[in-house]
Amino acid sequence: MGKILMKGNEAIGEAAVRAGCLSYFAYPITPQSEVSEYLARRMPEVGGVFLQGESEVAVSYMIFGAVGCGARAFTTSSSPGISLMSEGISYIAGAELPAVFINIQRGGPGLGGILPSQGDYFQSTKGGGHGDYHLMVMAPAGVQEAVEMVMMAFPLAEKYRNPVMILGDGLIGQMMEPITFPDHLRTEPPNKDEWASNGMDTRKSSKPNLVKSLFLDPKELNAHNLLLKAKYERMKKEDVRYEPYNIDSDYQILIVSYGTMSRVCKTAIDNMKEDGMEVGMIRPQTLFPFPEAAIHDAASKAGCRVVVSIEMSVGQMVEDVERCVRGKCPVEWYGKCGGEVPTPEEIAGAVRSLLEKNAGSFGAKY
Amino acid sequence: MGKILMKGNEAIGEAAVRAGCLSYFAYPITPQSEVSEYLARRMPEVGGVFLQGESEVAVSYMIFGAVGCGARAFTTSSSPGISLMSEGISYIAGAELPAVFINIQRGGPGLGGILPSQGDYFQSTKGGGHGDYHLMVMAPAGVQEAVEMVMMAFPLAEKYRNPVMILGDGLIGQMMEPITFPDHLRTEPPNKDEWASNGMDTRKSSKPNLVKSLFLDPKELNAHNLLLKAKYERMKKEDVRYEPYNIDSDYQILIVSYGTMSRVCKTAIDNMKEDGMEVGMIRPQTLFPFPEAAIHDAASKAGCRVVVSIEMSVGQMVEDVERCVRGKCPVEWYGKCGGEVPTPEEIAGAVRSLLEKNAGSFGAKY
Amino acid sequence: MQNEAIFAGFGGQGILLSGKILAQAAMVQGLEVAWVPSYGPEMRGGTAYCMVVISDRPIGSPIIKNPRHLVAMNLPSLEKFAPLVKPRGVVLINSSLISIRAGRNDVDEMVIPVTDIAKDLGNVKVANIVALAAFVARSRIVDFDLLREAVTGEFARKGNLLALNMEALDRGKDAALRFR
Amino acid sequence: MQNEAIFAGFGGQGILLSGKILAQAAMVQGLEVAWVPSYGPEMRGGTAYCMVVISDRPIGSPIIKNPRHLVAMNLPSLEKFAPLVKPRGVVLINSSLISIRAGRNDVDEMVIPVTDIAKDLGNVKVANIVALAAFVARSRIVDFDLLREAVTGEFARKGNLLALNMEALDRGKDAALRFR
Amino acid sequence: MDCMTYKFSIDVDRCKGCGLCVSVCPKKVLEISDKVNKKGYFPVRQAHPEDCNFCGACYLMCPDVAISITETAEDDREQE
Amino acid sequence: MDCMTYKFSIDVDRCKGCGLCVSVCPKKVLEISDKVNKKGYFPVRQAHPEDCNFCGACYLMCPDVAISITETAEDDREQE
Amino acid sequence: MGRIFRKPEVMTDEPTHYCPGCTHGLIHRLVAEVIDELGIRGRTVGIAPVGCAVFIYNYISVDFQESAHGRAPAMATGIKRVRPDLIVFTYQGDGDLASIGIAEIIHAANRGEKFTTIFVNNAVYGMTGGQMAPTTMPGQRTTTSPFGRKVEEVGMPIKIAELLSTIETPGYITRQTVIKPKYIVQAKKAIKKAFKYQMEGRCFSLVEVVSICPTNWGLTPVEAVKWAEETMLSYYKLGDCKTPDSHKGV
Amino acid sequence: MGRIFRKPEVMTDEPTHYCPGCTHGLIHRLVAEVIDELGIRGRTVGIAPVGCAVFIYNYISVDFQESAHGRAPAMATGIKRVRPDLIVFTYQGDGDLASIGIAEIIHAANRGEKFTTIFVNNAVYGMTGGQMAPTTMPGQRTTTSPFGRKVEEVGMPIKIAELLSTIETPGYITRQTVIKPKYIVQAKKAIKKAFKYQMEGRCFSLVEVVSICPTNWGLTPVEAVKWAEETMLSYYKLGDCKTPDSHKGV
Ligand SMILES: Cc1ncc(C[n+]2csc(CCOP(=O)(O)OP(=O)(O)O)c2C)c(N)n1
Ligand SMILES: Cc1ncc(C[n+]2csc(CCOP(=O)(O)OP(=O)(O)O)c2C)c(N)n1
Ligand code: SF4
Ligand code: SF4
Ligand code: SF4
Ligand code: SF4
Ligand code: SF4
Ligand code: SF4
Ligand SMILES: [Mg+2]
Ligand SMILES: [Mg+2]
Repeated sequence: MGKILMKGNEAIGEAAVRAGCLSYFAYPITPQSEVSEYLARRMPEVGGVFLQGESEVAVSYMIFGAVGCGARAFTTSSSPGISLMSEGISYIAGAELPAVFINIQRGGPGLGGILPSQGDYFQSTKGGGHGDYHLMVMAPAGVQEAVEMVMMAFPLAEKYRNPVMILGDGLIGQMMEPITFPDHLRTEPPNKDEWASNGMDTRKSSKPNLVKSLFLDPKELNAHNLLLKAKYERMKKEDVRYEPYNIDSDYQILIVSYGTMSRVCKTAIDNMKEDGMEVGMIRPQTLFPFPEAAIHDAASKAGCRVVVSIEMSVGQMVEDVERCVRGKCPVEWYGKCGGEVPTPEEIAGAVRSLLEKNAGSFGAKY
Repeated sequence: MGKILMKGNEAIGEAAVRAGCLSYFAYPITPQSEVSEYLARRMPEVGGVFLQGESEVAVSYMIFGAVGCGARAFTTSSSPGISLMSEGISYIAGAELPAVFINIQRGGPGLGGILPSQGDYFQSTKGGGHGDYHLMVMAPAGVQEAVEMVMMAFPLAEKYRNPVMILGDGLIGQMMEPITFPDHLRTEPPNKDEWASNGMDTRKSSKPNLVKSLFLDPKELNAHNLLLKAKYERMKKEDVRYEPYNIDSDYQILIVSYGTMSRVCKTAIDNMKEDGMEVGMIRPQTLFPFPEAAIHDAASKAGCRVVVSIEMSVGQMVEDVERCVRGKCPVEWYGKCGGEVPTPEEIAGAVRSLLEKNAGSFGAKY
Repeated sequence: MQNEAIFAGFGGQGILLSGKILAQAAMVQGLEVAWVPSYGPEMRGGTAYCMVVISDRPIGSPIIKNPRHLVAMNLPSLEKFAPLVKPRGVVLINSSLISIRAGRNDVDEMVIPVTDIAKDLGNVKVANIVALAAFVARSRIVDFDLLREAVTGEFARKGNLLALNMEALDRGKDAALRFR
Repeated sequence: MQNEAIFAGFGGQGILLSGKILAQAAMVQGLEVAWVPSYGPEMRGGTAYCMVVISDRPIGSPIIKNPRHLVAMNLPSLEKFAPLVKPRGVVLINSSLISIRAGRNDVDEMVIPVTDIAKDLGNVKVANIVALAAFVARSRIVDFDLLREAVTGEFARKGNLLALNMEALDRGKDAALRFR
Repeated sequence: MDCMTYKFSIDVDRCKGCGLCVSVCPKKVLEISDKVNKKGYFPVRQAHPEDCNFCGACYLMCPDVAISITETAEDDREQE
Repeated sequence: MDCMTYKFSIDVDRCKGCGLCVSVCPKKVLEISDKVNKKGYFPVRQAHPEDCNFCGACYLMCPDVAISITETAEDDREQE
Repeated sequence: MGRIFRKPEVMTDEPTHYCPGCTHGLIHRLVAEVIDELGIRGRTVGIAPVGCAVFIYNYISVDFQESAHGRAPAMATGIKRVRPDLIVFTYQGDGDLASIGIAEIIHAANRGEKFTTIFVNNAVYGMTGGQMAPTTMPGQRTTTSPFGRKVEEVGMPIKIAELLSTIETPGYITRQTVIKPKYIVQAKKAIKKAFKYQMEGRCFSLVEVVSICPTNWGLTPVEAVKWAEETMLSYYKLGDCKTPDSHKGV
Repeated sequence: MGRIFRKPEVMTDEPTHYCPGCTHGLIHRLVAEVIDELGIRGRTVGIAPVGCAVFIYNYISVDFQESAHGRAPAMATGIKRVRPDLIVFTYQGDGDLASIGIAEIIHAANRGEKFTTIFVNNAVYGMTGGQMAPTTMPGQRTTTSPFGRKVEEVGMPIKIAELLSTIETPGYITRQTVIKPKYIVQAKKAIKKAFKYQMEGRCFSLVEVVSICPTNWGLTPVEAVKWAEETMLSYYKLGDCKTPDSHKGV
């Protein structure tokens, strides 16, 4: 199949359909409304469901209901809309439902702006909602990767019976790039008859299925939380994804960056290389589970004097980077936000001045 | 003034009134509904406002409106209710409004349970809502401290024009303890006429006041975010609060614990001391700003072999602890959640086995 | 020295109030105190209980697995909590509603027909005060005069209830003194 | 080698489509490509623009401060973007609606009455294709035949519009070849 | 099965003694007993079973499905 | 001030040429001009000012407050 | 005279956690009877509310999803859209449906979602300890209206059935009660009708059931019935407000 | 014949960002005229919506708060409860008020909050690019109903004025339009009346204004006016639905 030029938001919609997800509920919000507009035409073609909900709050529970009865379902929104889904996401995680959420981030906080941003890192990786849960969070750096991640998201969500969040931004949603769709992966949620409330007729046993997150007995709730924790530990073992970039070089500085921001970093790294300066990068593709070991190892490499987390936010992922580096090097943040995107030149400048600032540092390699 | 015996939830209500906060909006939810029930009687006595909103979403914006026109206002809720306020909290932070939120946490995720828990650490410290913002988060360990923190919360919120969250739990809310109220601190939000939308008649200038979080121009939004960041940096300098416990002893293990959990830890530490075993503790009173330096220093102390974050959650604060310790010692988590609270004996057991496990460790003191 | 007491019974038996009055007395005596209720839906028609912790030092954990004393106002409460009481603790059994015993020989079991005494006084609702008085008289967990003061304080503004409760207090104390 | 072009003008001038067709042609030519629109409320009645990035290597940042080329369909666009264009880039000025010039002597300024040509063809809406053709003819950013193919592809299913747009393509190319 | 009649029964441990059945019985058959059940409630009992016409009002009104009225052959009756 | 009359004016750069005023003018006074304004719109103009009865329908209908009708003394008129 | 009355098959043996006299159990039984009679147990999915009836799934043995507070109609929408063949009902209290969840029920009704809602109006927040609900009666004391609901401050009680009946999309909206046997018979008929409309794929259906909460009203069950009859029934009029055949309400 | 017509004082000189012919600007002017005429500029607080009118504070020079999408009534409630002396109005679109924010407006109306809502019904989500709104007409094409609004799938358009008029709490609820001068005169009167009811502390007031969105309807402004008149006005009937004196709607 040849490449086609497609807008990120539309490619995301198409990817979901090709992943066998035929139910989509959403509420309009810039910069992701084109997903709805695309699927409003596309879903009827494939016998699927598109419904515009009355609010993001409602949408999160429409997803709950649909996934809870065994369907694949997903939604897309942007930052404020995701905040309104916080309660629903916590419920869905608590009830162990394999729903897929896509956040095409815009500038915040509050109404903020509508341009690309990475201000929702904390919200998506640390649980915007209440209680001990995590989403699996994937961050594409382009339209092709967005397509692939959407198509992976459903089976991954089902593998863990845990919601998956794809954290894009306005650029990923609005940009057109040439893409190819991976082979169709249509399957149904495995074993759904064991847990989904899809009617007792579906199964032999006369035991009703109950989809819930309530455990009034503290022992049970503690046990439930430990079960969830075990899933997250398993994710950390089996499904960490990241891309190393120029990591075999003799870098003195290591960049950690993801999504749109990491593309700009690549250009900056390439440019600096031409100028004779080596900079390594780890690009997390999963933000949860976070590539802890990879970053720790890359920071521990001899010669590395400083690690910088470059973000389209005033510094969120940097905390995870700091945590993983465990004192091996100083950890710094650089970035801009609210729709401002640092240019390759600015990044190069920041890298240079960080190296100067940390000239004395030699890391704490042991 | 003598001590009075008061239930946490009621004491919280009374403390707010005494702090000069005469507007309260809330929606019922266990285990904090007594705040409303108390203030439903108390507010009329002092000419204040109590209104039960139709939902937590609405309540967060009632608070927005009230604080936005220059009044002191606060709300209380519990975990799922706070999730529903995520969008509103992000807006309030974005619009720089000094609102006060109180979360009497219960077990999660989802509907979870109603017993005390600390599962909302991430949500409150990392921003449950979207965008780059932080709440100042204070965590009382008892009713008296809850009273004091409530009374500090209003001036602190106004100092920074930033929302403050008090993170309690069901035990703090439901327990009675003897309390004394600090002297009345009634003041009004300072300089509110400069920013509040309280009618142009209030001021000389003919410039209307506009309370908003929208900055469509990315340069402006970036600048706005840097301004917020500067406030958070200032909080880190000026308003970190923590209590060291048994920190002058020769401890081999350092506990970091807050709120209700830290009280149990104190008992455990006292018991272990009687058994001849020294354990140090840092109890963060502000979770944001986090006592980063204090923990780092305490972990760096000669002899300290391991740091353990003890939480009524499956491990959230432990990430901040890990970050601050910066590799000085191994960092571990211990805890229970969902209404289960580790006993002093269990803590002692955990401490012993962690020491054994990390017998070889000698930290990376440099 | 730290002491704890659990008060347990049906919702409506005034369990939470007994605990509160004890806590009040202890506070006035200059002790540290914490009162922790059971709360939430399980209260609905089921058993209610509260725990009072009294100490001469600041109280660490107010959540106690093994309390020193128990005041059991109904059968399920005795069954649930009796096994948890520390040795030598007082276990008050409301024999009006409980026909069995704690089944332990390392505790100070005190069997009193609390509800009947209250009925005798003309109001079954004061059973909680009868029990409280008996318990304090036996355990001496607080000074009895301060308990009296606390009961007075609680009912002072409730007019006619005061006298009745003071009578309940005396009858409870008597019963304790006369027990065994 | 990486090249970028900004297409800018009023909303409704078909700016986004010109960019998309160029991107399509470049993709078919085997190049890497990214098309980035302006979006959001500022589009409402104001100026719209899109950026097309074409490269023989994977494209890093698709957000470019200084693009190589500019196609300016109205005055505000020229004023906004002309100063950003890299030296030696093509700057197409739609002289039907713009009476000034870029004010730079280090760029390849091409002044064409694009809108008038379109009117001439009977439909002001094809001005975007006229401009696109002129721009590609001048800059050679993609193979002109592939551009033709892309235009064909875009309008193939839109019946009568196809012929008109093919004509616009030729007229644009002609205008570019005849310029200066 | 020739000779059908009805059997009235109360599940004493399901009954919460709310008294609603008592209040709706047209025949004043029911009353609250003074013996506590397992859950600590004083359940209802048929004080005048002979007056019962098996109208089912009590069943209808009972929030706890503690009452049932079933058909039974005469001879089954003894087995209960 | 003795001799009052009305002054009709159009703020050309506020006008977006929507044509709503044209459609409601009872006297067909207005038309869209063919000169672009600063914002790129073709603003409205009074093609037949002499027919205008200052009824204000155009003002009422204008979404952009581009039209105003003010009182003016005869002699003020020339100053415009 | 004389019929067979016994626990419906789809009801479990588990005793309910409700207070003595609470009509939730009674309404559960009616729903269960209807499920039995329509023979739809195997393809029914219930949505439990957040409210005293949160454990309804322990008593009615069909597949269930447990909702968040107020969001049951959105969940039911999600299910019915992807599985129109399932029979879906929500069971919601007045805090749940009329306060926090009013947007969801209005929009579900307006879209004509083909599920059935059992709406239990007991004029109070039962589960959380008797706070004021939008349906609380004027002057009624609750823990958050300790001096009685003041109409000047918080307005009049919301009449959900009437409100929903103004919606143009066809639907079946009715108000019933279960405080007396004669009403119970009617209520059951209405519930059955509501399920049937769903089974026929015709429309959204909602049965408001005026109920009692003796515990939070501070009354005995028998007193509570009396209060409901005297106070609530004169405000909350019984009967069908809207049927899919009549365009507008009665 | 002949009167003075000029930009109200409280309006700024800033040209609006609205599309040509968009009636938002016109409605702003009416509100501004009313503020001028009532002399309440110094104690008025507006609440801006999230919708095309998000920048209303650039055009009407009074204190403003900018709301989140749909939550203006909650914010207005917060203000009026703590500062009953301020005159508060919200300005909301149909996506904002009738979809995401329907709970907030219903409850504000039901509590009888003493503020004024200007509700601009243009049958579409303007700002986000023309998606379907709850008020979109049957068969109307929008970006999310590309084949026209299908009533069988998503129900009929919501009539907000009628819906709110069923509420028992007194209020002033009216529907107006601004698509012709004669209607504009009426609309302004209604807006003034709404503010006056607030100033007298009498009741909640809401003016629904049937409006046009030429851009997203894909029509010229003049065509849009025609479409609105023919299609919308026959469904959305003009006039007062409820006044605080009449208990129930007209
Ligand atoms: C988001 C959220 N807010 C509040 C609550 C607390 N809560 C649980 S049940 C309930 C009200 C129940 O009242 P109602 O719906 O009338 O049901 P009832 O108990 O009276 O049957 C509330 C407010 C919650 N669980 N979640
Ligand atoms: C929580 C949230 N959801 C969605 C949006 C995106 N959004 C902005 S305006 C709007 C709709 C505006 O439509 P309407 O209220 O009808 O106003 P109009 O633009 O038509 O005047 C939407 C959905 C948002 N800003 N916030
Ligand atoms: S069946 Fe009828 S007559 Fe018999 S006890 Fe019940 S209500 Fe009374
Ligand atoms: S109605 Fe039912 S629960 Fe109540 S007393 Fe009668 S049998 Fe018992
Ligand atoms: S004032 Fe009246 S007559 Fe004059 S241009 Fe305007 S609408 Fe026409
Ligand atoms: S109505 Fe106003 S904006 Fe429209 S054409 Fe007339 S003057 Fe211009
Ligand atoms: S609190 Fe009220 S609604 Fe809840 S179970 Fe008890 S009586 Fe029923
Ligand atoms: S999109 Fe519609 S509502 Fe928005 S400004 Fe344009 S015409 Fe007005
Ligand atoms: Mg209720
Ligand atoms: Mg609209």
